Amino acid sequence: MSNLDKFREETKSWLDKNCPPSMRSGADPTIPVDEVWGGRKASYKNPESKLWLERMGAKGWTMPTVSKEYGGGGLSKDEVKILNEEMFFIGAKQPLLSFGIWMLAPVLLEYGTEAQKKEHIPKIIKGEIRWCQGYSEPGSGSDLASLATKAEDVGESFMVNGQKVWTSYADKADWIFALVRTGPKEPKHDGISFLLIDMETKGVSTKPITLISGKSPFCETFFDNVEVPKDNLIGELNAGWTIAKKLLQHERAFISNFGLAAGMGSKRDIVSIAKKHLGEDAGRIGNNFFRSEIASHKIKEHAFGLTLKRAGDEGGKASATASMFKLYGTEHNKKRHELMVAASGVDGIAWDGDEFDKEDKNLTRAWLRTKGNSLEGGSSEVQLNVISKRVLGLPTQ
Amino acid sequence: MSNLDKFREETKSWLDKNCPPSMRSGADPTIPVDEVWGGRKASYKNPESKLWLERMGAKGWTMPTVSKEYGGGGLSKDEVKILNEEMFFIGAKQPLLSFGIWMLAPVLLEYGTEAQKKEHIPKIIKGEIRWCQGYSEPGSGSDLASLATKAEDVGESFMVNGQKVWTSYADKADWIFALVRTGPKEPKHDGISFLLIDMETKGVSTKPITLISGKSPFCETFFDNVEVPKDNLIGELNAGWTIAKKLLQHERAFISNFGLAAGMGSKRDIVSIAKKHLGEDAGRIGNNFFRSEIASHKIKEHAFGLTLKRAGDEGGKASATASMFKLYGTEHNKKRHELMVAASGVDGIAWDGDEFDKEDKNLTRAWLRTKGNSLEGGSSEVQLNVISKRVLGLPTQ
Amino acid sequence: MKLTLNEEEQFLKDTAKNFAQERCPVTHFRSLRDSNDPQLWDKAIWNEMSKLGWPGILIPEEYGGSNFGISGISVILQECAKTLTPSPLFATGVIGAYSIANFGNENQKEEYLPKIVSGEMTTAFAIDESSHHNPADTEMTAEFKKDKVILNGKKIFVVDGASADLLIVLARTSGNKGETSGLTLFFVNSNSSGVEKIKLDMADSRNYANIVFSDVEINKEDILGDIETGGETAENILDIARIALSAEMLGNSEAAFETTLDYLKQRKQFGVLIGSFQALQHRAAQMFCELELTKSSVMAAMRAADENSNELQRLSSLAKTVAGETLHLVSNEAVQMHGGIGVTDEYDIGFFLKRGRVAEQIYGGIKFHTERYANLSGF
Amino acid sequence: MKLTLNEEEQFLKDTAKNFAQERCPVTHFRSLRDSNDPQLWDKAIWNEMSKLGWPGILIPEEYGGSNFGISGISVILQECAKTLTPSPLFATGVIGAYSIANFGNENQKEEYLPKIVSGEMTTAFAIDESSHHNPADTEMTAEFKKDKVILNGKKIFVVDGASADLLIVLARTSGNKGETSGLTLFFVNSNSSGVEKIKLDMADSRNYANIVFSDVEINKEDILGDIETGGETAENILDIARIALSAEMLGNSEAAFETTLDYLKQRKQFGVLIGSFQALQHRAAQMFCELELTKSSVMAAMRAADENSNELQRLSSLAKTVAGETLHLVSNEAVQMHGGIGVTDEYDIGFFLKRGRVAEQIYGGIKFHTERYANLSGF
Repeated sequence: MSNLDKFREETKSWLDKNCPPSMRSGADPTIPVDEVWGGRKASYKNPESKLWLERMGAKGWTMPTVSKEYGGGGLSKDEVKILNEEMFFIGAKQPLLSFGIWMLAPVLLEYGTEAQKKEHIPKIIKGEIRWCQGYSEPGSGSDLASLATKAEDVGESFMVNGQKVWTSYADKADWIFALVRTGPKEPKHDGISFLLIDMETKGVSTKPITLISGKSPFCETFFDNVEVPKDNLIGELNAGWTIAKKLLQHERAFISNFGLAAGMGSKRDIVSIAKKHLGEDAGRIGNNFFRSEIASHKIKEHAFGLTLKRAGDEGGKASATASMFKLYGTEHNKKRHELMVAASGVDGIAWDGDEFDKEDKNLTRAWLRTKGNSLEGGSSEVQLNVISKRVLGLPTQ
Repeated sequence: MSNLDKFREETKSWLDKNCPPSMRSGADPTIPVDEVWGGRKASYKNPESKLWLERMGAKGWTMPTVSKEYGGGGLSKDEVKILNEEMFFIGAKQPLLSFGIWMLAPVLLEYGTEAQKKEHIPKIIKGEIRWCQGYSEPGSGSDLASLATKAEDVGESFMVNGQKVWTSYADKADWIFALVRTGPKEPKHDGISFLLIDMETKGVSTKPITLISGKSPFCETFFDNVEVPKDNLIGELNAGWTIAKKLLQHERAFISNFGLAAGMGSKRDIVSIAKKHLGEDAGRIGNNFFRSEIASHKIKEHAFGLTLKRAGDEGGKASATASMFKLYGTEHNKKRHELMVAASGVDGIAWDGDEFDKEDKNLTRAWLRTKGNSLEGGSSEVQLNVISKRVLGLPTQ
Repeated sequence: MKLTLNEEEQFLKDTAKNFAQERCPVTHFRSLRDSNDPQLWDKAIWNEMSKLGWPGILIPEEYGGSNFGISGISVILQECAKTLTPSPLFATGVIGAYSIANFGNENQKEEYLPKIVSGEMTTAFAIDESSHHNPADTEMTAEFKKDKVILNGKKIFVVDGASADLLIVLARTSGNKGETSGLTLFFVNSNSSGVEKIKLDMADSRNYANIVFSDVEINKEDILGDIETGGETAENILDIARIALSAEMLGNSEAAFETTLDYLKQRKQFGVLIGSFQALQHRAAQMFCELELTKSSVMAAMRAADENSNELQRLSSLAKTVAGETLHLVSNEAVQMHGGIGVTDEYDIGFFLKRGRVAEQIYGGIKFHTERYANLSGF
Repeated sequence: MKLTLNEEEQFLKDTAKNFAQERCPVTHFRSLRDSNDPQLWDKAIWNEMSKLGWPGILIPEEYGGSNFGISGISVILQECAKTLTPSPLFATGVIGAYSIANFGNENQKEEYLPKIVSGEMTTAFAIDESSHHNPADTEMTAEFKKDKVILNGKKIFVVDGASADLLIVLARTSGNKGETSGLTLFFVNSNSSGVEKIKLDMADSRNYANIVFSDVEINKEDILGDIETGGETAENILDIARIALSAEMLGNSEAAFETTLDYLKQRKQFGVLIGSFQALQHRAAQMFCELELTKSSVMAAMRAADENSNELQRLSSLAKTVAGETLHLVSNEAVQMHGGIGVTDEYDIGFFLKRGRVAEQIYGGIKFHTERYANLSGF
């Protein structure tokens, strides 16, 4: 038996023993489902969620490729493939959602000191510490590099003052990884550093942001004379922009996928919504003016879906393609929601109360939420700039 | 009887005697109709066209408000109103189409010397000299002030070298009024002069421009060491840009009206074209996908028409409004023609030959001709710039 | 038909502008929304409006009104819409006043009009029964029994229905769903036994209700207009309402656009004002043009209403379509151009997005009116 | 279904690109147009294409072809379209070759296919009878008389019909106009007595004809495919043709876009390159995205054709719609961004505008295919 066959057998048997029944597909639907983000403040409706995280965390299988010295699984690529397959076969849930895993750990592995890796990565893998990200500021949206949150050198530590916005789940996170200004404002990209801050430090506070669609995971995070040990600086002083760019690419791809998932894979189908609210005529949408517009839109979305497939078949190209997908994924999503709302008539603009179906009310919120798609993770205008400059090579003035 | 009543009676009786039958509405349709532009090269299919021009020219009524010393009618505003009314009542044709009347004469009246006025205006009024305009050049489209046609001071005269484009009817005109560079290139607006040039001067030549829609009145006009007397300079040397701006406003309004006339008042009605080619279903356009798009377009055009009416009722506003009308008039016209072509199917893209109706073939040409609407007289982009800067007060970078 | 405001109308507009900006800035709407006020409008503000004579604009002088016409009330609503001023003026001062003044009999006029003028009575128009506007689809029944009429059915999405005192209700006196004939309009006191008002919570936080009628008994005299031809009467009232609503939507668009223009002139990115980016400039210029078209469409429709033009129906559908499309464009662009803060509840700009889509649904959306325009135009 | 070109297809594409750019730049098309050539394509060029094996791409090896599939011929047409290369390849190498190879009987294959491969015979597909594509509207009749078939009727807008040797004609053998059944396909020699070809002069200067059939007598054996179900056969042939045509239209769009991009990078106004204006940049970026969507749509449709997917019909309509809309957008923007010279006949860019709108009409326009897509998708 080859090593891989052996690994598969061991993995299968370990999962069989250790993956709790409610963490598999086909679980009893009355058992509550947790969205597991870990951290000090975590609470669980289903104790098996916690158990599953602990077991997977102990094996390092939440980040299976990371080496064992940092608490990872230490698996080879082939082994990871097998692990994923075996988890897929029993319908095992992902044990942990985490910005630490998606964003911070890769940065630490590339730019962190040995001490920093040993300190933070194991806790990320075990889900003991929940991280959030601090980039955007009230004055710096698309122009992220103009950020103003200041970290002053006060001897042993940095003194941080300023404000971050759009920090998702900051109110539930234990630590934040943030971009701060440690150097001069001009040239502005050169004075930025990447800093880790414990949210329990004195002077850190958060406030949730309500969106036009209602509650959101976003927060404002305030730093008022927050003392941060110098050991928490990642990479060189004033060289944080390099890290930031990597992270932004990551984030853009992430939001783009998210937007697409929200759209393409959504259970909300414009055709069935139109048929429900406008009636049917021999199997066709019962209003020709809507039908005509919906048909045009469906064709665009189909073409877009084929373009995603083509990009996959081509093996994934440069960030240029990412810009196009971000742009069209979010703009199509907005357009589709406008059409669904209009086709739903009065039901499409319902907000609350018993007079409306839950799905109709959800549609209203979803429609409003889509308006943020073309702003977060690089606005549509930024994507158009990227395409025209980097892909088409059009000149700057 | 008041003076005005008397004037009306005299005018009525003069018209009665002097306006030839074929120059009135209800004329015998077998008599050929001339488009009368006058000039040395004019020829007439109908001798009454010539007669009518001569009679009206002799009275100065082709420019009735201009004073008699320059060959005009010397009429008051109230008298002109009466003249127009009486002409309207008998359906009298305009005796003369003329860039001289529309553009040059007003400039001469404002900027010309007494000698220049006496020399040129009477001939314009009588239709003896046909004028064309020379502004654009191959290298200077939207950026007119970058023009390069040079007029060098060679003592008694200017020596003109260069090329003009889009000179309408230059091949039929006797004289051209042109913008030429007499001063330095920078600051470029300061070195431009306004010059009158006899087309029969040695070194002047013209070449008609064929458009994508086929033949056109546009020409290229070439100047090869053309000697122009200094007396032909209008206004101050190097101060031609002021005149140019006035003329451009004039031209913009003119083309805008022209575009509108071509569109709004056109006999080509999208609804009847759609019904002809797509059939009818209970009085409705027989294809719902076309019907839906045509309805949206008709609504936009209706709203635009009401906006024209409102601007009229408001007494006509600044050039800002002119920019909007130019922009929408031409863009709507383009859109309408695209719709008409698509609704006509194969017939909408016919070029020539007996297999197609004349009106279908004309539509194809008209559709292609509309593509120039959003370029000539200030492109759509220029109009958008004007609106955003001058109307909305948005900042420049 | 002259497409400019006359002096009186300009005066009304200026007055309304001052009133809205000073007494009811958007903060007023926001605080009502946040307070969970069941009525979602403020009695004191309504009293002030009444003192200004606004509910009586469409009412003849003999009943205490000023008879300034649809144009008069429309410019007021347009200005109030710029700050999202909440009030029952639309349902009462437009629909109630117009319906009764034009179709009521002498008794009804004497009973109701003075109360509308004084502001002591508000009204609402109960028309729709399903999620897409279509009066012909009325199924609610009105059965004549001796001197009484018995109403049964459910009306939905009644504007200002949660607070109205007097309801004007379209019910079927004969025929079947889908037929425009066989309909009649009735007055129903909203406190009548058998009337259940269910306040709706819509995206734009305006006063709406679903209203259930269970064996509601009214008098035979409570018919508005003629029996059996209430469908036509309703259509005329609806056209007036649509025009006034288009004026409101125009006001919404104007305010969203102005706010956005201001933002473009203040906000810096990459060291320069974002209003200096040509791509945004061209989009702003396009919005300006669409707004100009909307102004003309609304103006023409107002004038057609006041002059009782035979173009009324077509111009009403034109105005509602153009106003709806412009508000779509402007509200979306406004949020996008504001960037991230545009989608936060803390900023006002999102209100215009919500109000826009809800207003679009009232008395027929863009597609409904586009098709109606085509039908009326003979193609 | 993999949406990338394989090695063979990439090779065909590269070959075609070189051939088109070097042998047939747009000047070649222009000179044919200006010479009033009745055929509008050049025999020598067609011979070279034949030597390259292009007419035989869809023909099995046993008849001398290479059997490289729809994808193979489509990428060739796409590249040729970039320079508007005139040739009978579309009507012969796509429609003729596919029809006969797939629906012909053994005799027909042996008779016709080698002649197509060698380039000595060209074909054309005579389908439409009115200005909007709709095969069911066929009125042309085919009457059986003893061993003969008598054809009467008029076909219009036959692509390459002015020069084709062999016509494939859809005629009604039973039923009435509007019915998809009762139709049969026939071979007709274009020199037969009673066949009158009227060359058409369309905006894009390509080879088209109206063809009148007056008591044209053919043999019973000249049926292509099955009798009475020729409507279905034609629909399948049409889908293949639409896909190849979409590839052509994609090539047209790509060329117009590239030419425009070059212009934006060279042309100065107000002292700067016009490609530096952000408003134009954003519009160019949008065109880029639409082109990407078109590439994917055409690619998917090609693949569906080669894999005989049950998505063929839907993807054919998708490709034709998307390619049509993109060509609309790109050709209009190209002319506008070129400024005044864009509307002169002297510049090539206007050719793409003309070709675009004519291609759009062939075998169904945007609205036709949008509706067909909806019908096929069940809504």
